[in-house]
Amino acid sequence: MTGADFTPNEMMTIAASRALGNDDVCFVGIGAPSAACNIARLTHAPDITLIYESGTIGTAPDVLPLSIGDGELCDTALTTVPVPEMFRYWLQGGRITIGFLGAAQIDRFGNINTTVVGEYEHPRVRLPGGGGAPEIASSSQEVYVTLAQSRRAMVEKIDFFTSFGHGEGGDHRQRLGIDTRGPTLLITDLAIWRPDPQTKEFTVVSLHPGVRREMVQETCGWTVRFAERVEETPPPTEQELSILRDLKARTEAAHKGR
Amino acid sequence: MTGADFTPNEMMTIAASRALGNDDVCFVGIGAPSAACNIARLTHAPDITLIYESGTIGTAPDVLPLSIGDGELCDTALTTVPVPEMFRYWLQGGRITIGFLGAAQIDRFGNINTTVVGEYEHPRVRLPGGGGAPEIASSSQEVYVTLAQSRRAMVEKIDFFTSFGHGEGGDHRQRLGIDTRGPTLLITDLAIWRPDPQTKEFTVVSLHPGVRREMVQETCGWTVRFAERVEETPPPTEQELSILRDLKARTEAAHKGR
Amino acid sequence: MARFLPLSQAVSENLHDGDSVAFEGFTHLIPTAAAHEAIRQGFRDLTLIRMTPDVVYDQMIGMGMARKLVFSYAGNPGVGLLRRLRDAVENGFPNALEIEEHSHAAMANAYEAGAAGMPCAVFRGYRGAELARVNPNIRFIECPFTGEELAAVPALRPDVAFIHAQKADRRGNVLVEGIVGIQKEAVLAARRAVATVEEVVEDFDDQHPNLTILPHWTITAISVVPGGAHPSYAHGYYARDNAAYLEWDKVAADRDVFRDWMDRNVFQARVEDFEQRVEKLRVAG
Amino acid sequence: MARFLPLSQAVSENLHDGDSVAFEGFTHLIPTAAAHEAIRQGFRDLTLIRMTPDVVYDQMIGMGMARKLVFSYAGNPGVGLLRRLRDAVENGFPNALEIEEHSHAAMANAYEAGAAGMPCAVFRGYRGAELARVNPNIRFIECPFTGEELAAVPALRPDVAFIHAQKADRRGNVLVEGIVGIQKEAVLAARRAVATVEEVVEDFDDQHPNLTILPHWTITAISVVPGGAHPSYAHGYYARDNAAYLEWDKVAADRDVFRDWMDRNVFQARVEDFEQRVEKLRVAG
Repeated sequence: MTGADFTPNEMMTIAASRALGNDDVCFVGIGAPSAACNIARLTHAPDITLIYESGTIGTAPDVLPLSIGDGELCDTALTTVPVPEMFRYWLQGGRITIGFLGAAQIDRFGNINTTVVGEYEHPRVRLPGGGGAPEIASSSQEVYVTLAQSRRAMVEKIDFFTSFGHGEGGDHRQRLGIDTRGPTLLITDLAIWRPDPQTKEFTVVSLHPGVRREMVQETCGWTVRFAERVEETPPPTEQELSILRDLKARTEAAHKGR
Repeated sequence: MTGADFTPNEMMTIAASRALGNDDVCFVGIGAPSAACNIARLTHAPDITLIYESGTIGTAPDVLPLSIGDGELCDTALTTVPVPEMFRYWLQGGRITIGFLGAAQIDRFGNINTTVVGEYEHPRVRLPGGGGAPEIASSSQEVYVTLAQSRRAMVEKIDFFTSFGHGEGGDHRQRLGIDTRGPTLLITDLAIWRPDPQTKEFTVVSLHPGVRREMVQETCGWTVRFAERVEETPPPTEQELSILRDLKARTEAAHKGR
Repeated sequence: MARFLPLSQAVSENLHDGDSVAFEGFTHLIPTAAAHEAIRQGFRDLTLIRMTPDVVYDQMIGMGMARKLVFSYAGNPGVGLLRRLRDAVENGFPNALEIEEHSHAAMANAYEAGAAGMPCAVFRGYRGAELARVNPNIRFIECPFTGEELAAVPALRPDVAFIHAQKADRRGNVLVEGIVGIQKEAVLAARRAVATVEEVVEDFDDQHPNLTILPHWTITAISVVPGGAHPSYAHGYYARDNAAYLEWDKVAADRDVFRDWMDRNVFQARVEDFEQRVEKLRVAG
Repeated sequence: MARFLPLSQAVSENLHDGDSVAFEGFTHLIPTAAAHEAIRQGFRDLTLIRMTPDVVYDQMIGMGMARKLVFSYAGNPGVGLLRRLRDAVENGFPNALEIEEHSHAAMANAYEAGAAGMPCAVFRGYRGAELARVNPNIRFIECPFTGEELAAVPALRPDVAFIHAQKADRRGNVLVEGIVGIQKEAVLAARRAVATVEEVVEDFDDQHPNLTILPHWTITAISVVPGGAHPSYAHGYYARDNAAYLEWDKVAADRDVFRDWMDRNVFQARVEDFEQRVEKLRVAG
C-alpha cells in the first residue's frame, strides 16, 4: 500500500459511486451497492434517483438501510409503490438505467451466483437466493457489480447461474433474446474492470492506488486479463472520504441503537 | 293501469333495488342500474358495496352520478383504485357478487348488444360499445339486467354479442368454460323475469301492479314465456317512492346547475 | 426529464401528424386544454387511443384529424352517443375512420402491459364476446399450467400521451389524485408524455407516502393550465360541468352547429380561457 | 366479513395443519405476533409462502412446522443467511424441507395473478437464469403477437394469508401505509385472510382517497395487537429493531441456543408482550 489513509473497501465504494451520474435511475441492491449509490447522491450526483425493490422510488436515506425496506427509505422517497408495480412498471418497464448488484460468486463474464455453493439439490451452503437479481440483471439497461476480491467469490465456474451476465461471453445475451447491455462495470476493492468489447470477459482497466497486478491475480480465481493501458484509480478525495465515513458512522449508530 | 301514483320506470327501479342485499358487492352500470343500486343502499341495504368501473369502491353518492366517474363517487368511496386494478383484482378476481347492466338490445337468453345496430362493419347505428360489460357479464358471480321494454330493445336476435348471457341457452356458458352464473334476473318496467332452470330462457315470474300479460308481449320482440305461477310485484312503498323521487330531484338539480 | 413549457410548445414539440396518441382521463382529469391546442394546431392522420373517447375525441374526429380510433367505450358518459364519431363511422364524414374496438378490461390490461414493457397483456376476458370475431388483435393463448384459454391483446405503446393532473412540483414530478384512472399507465406506456397541471408546488414532501406520483424523468413536458380539464373536473379544484356534457349532445348532432361551436370555443379561444370556464365550478376549500 | 377476534382464536380458526400459508410483509409490517401464535399452537406440515422469508420463517422451520417453502429471497435482510433454514436444507434438521424457489419478480407477479383470479402470471423474466432448470413451475410461453418468449409461473393462492397493518376501522376495513409490499395481493389471493392491526379507528373518512384499504369483506378476521410487527416496524408507529435482526444471526446459529430463545420469547410469552417490545422504538408523533 502507498500509506494513503483509506481502506480498500472505502476505495471500492468511492470508485463505484463515481460511476453514477445525476440522471441515472438506479435499482439498488443492499450492502456495497447501497453505500456506493448513496455516496454518489451525497457527492457529485445529488439528483440521482435511487430505487429499492421494496417499492421506494427516489429515496434519500440519511443512514444506510440495513434491509431493503427500512423506514428511512419510505420516509425520504418521492413515492412508495406496491412490490408488483415495482417489478412490472419500473424494472421490467425498462426505466432502470443501472442495476447495481453484489455477488457471492461471480465469473469472468459477470454471471452471478447467490443461490447455492455446491449442487442445487444438495447444497454445501444454501445462500439466500436471487431475490430481485435475475430480472435486475436482464431488465436494467446496464448492470454494475461490486464486491471485495477473493478466490472464493471470483471463480472460474460459478456453482449456479442465479443472474445471467454475459453467459459464455461474446453475443450470448443477444442469442438468448436479452436486449439489455448486461454487466458493463465491475468494481472491486482492488480494481475497476470492464468487459472486453468482443469477448465480454471482464478486463482490468484501472488499479486502485497502491495495488499491484499480482494482488489482483492472487485474489481472483481465473487468469486475469489486463487492458492494454491500465489506469490508476484516482484516490478518494478528502470530501469523498469524510462523507463516506460520516455515513458509515451514522449508519452503525442507528443500527445498534434500540 | 290501476291508477297507483307511480310510473313504470319507478316500479322498475324499485323492483330492481329490492333484489339487492346488504352483503352484495355490486359492479354498477350507469343509468337504470345506478339508480336501483343506490335506492337499495338508501332503503333496505345500507351496507351494500357499490363499485363503479372508474375505480371507486364502496361509494355512497348523495346524487346519482351522470357518468361512471363523477367526483361524488370518489368523495364518498372507501377507496379509489386505478382502473387496471379495478378490472384485475376486483372484477376478474371474482369478488363481484352482482354485475348490474343495462342494455340497448337483449335477447331471451340475456345476451346483450350495446355495440351496433346493423352489421358491425357498416352499422346503421354505431352504439357506444361494450365498455366494462363483456367482462362484467362473464366475471361477476351473477348478472342482473334492467331496461324499459320495447320491441327495439327486446329482440328475437341481437345484432352483435357484446356481452354473453346464456348464449343459445341450456349449458352454453359451461360449454364455453364460463364458470359464473350469468344473467339470473331481468327487471323491466313491466315485469320481473328469471331464466328457466333448464333452457335458461327468460321467463316472466312477476308482473308489476296493473300490468297485463299482453302488455308484456306487445313490447317484447320474442314470444314471451310466463312461469306456471306468475306473482304480482308488490307496489312501491311510500318510503321507497319518496326516497327515489328525492334522489332523482337532487340529481336533476345537480346535473343542471353550473 | 420534464421541461416546463407553454402549452402550444409542449404540443407542437411532442405531437406530430400520423402519431398514435392517447389523451387519457377516465371521466376525471380529461386533458381538454391540450386536446384543444392540438385541434388548433391542426394535426392530421392521428391514431387516437382512449378507453373512453368522449367529447374531445368527438371534436377531433369531427375536425377530420383522426385516421383510426382504438377504444372500449365511445359514448358521452351518462348522456348518450358521440354524434361526430357516429357520423364518421356511419357516413364516413368528414372522413372514414378505422376502428379497433376492445372491452375496458382489455384496454386497461393493454395499457398496464405497455407500462410494464410487455409485448402483450394476458387476462381472462372476451369469453363469448363477439369482438373477438371482428378484432384480429384479440387472440387466445393457453395457460401452460391449467390449460385454461386466456385472452391476449397487444400492449398499448402510444407515441405520446397527454394527461391532466392536479400538481407538479418544481422538479417536474407530477401528482394525480382521486379517480386516477389509467393516466399513470398511459404515461409510462408512451414514448413521450405531456402533462397539463392545475398548479406548481414546491415539493411533495408533506404528502402521503403512497400517492400516484409520476417522477420527473417519466414526463417530457409540463404546462400549467388551470381549469385545463374542463368540462371534466379536477378533484380538489373544481367540479364536473355536467351541463356542458348535456349541451354537447345538441352541439354534435348537427355538422354546422358543431363547426360553429368549434370556431367560437376552440379556434377563437385561448389556453387561458380554461381558468375562467371553471370559475363557477370551484370547490369550496 | 371481518370479525374482530382475539389473536389465538383468529389463528386457530383460520390456520390448519397442512395448509399453505403466507405471512407476508416486505421488511415492513411483518406479522410476527401472528406467526408466534401459530408457533405456540404447534401447526405441522405447512407450506410456507413468502417472497422474503426472514426471522419468523426461520423460527417456524426451526420448530419443524414446515413441509415446504415457496420463496424468492431467504435471508436475514442486510445481515446474512437464515441459519435454521440452512440447517433444514443442508442437514434435514429438524426435518427435510421441500423448496420451490423463484425470483422476486416471479413471486410478485404470482401474487398479483392470484389477487386477479388468474391461473398464472406472465412476465419477462428468468432469461438465462438457472432457476428455470430446477423449478418445474417456471415455464415459457410465446407472445401471440410478437413471438417473444415470456416466462409464466402459477398464480399463488394460499389457503390463508396473515398480514399486519396499521389500522382497522370499526367495520373491519383495513389500512396499510408506507412500504405496502405485497400485502394487498396476498390478502386478495388467499382463501382466508387474517390481519393484526396496531389500532382501531372510527372510520377512514378523513383519509386520502387513494390509499391501500382492504374492504372488510376481503378480510376474515382482525386482531388488535399493538407492536405485533416487532422486530420489523409499523410506519407511523414504531421503528425497525435492527439490533434484534443482528442478534438473530447469533441465536439461530446454534440449535440449543435457538430452542432456548424460542422457549423464553415465544412459548413463555404472550400476545400482549409485543406492545412492550416496541415501547422504546415508538416514533415521535
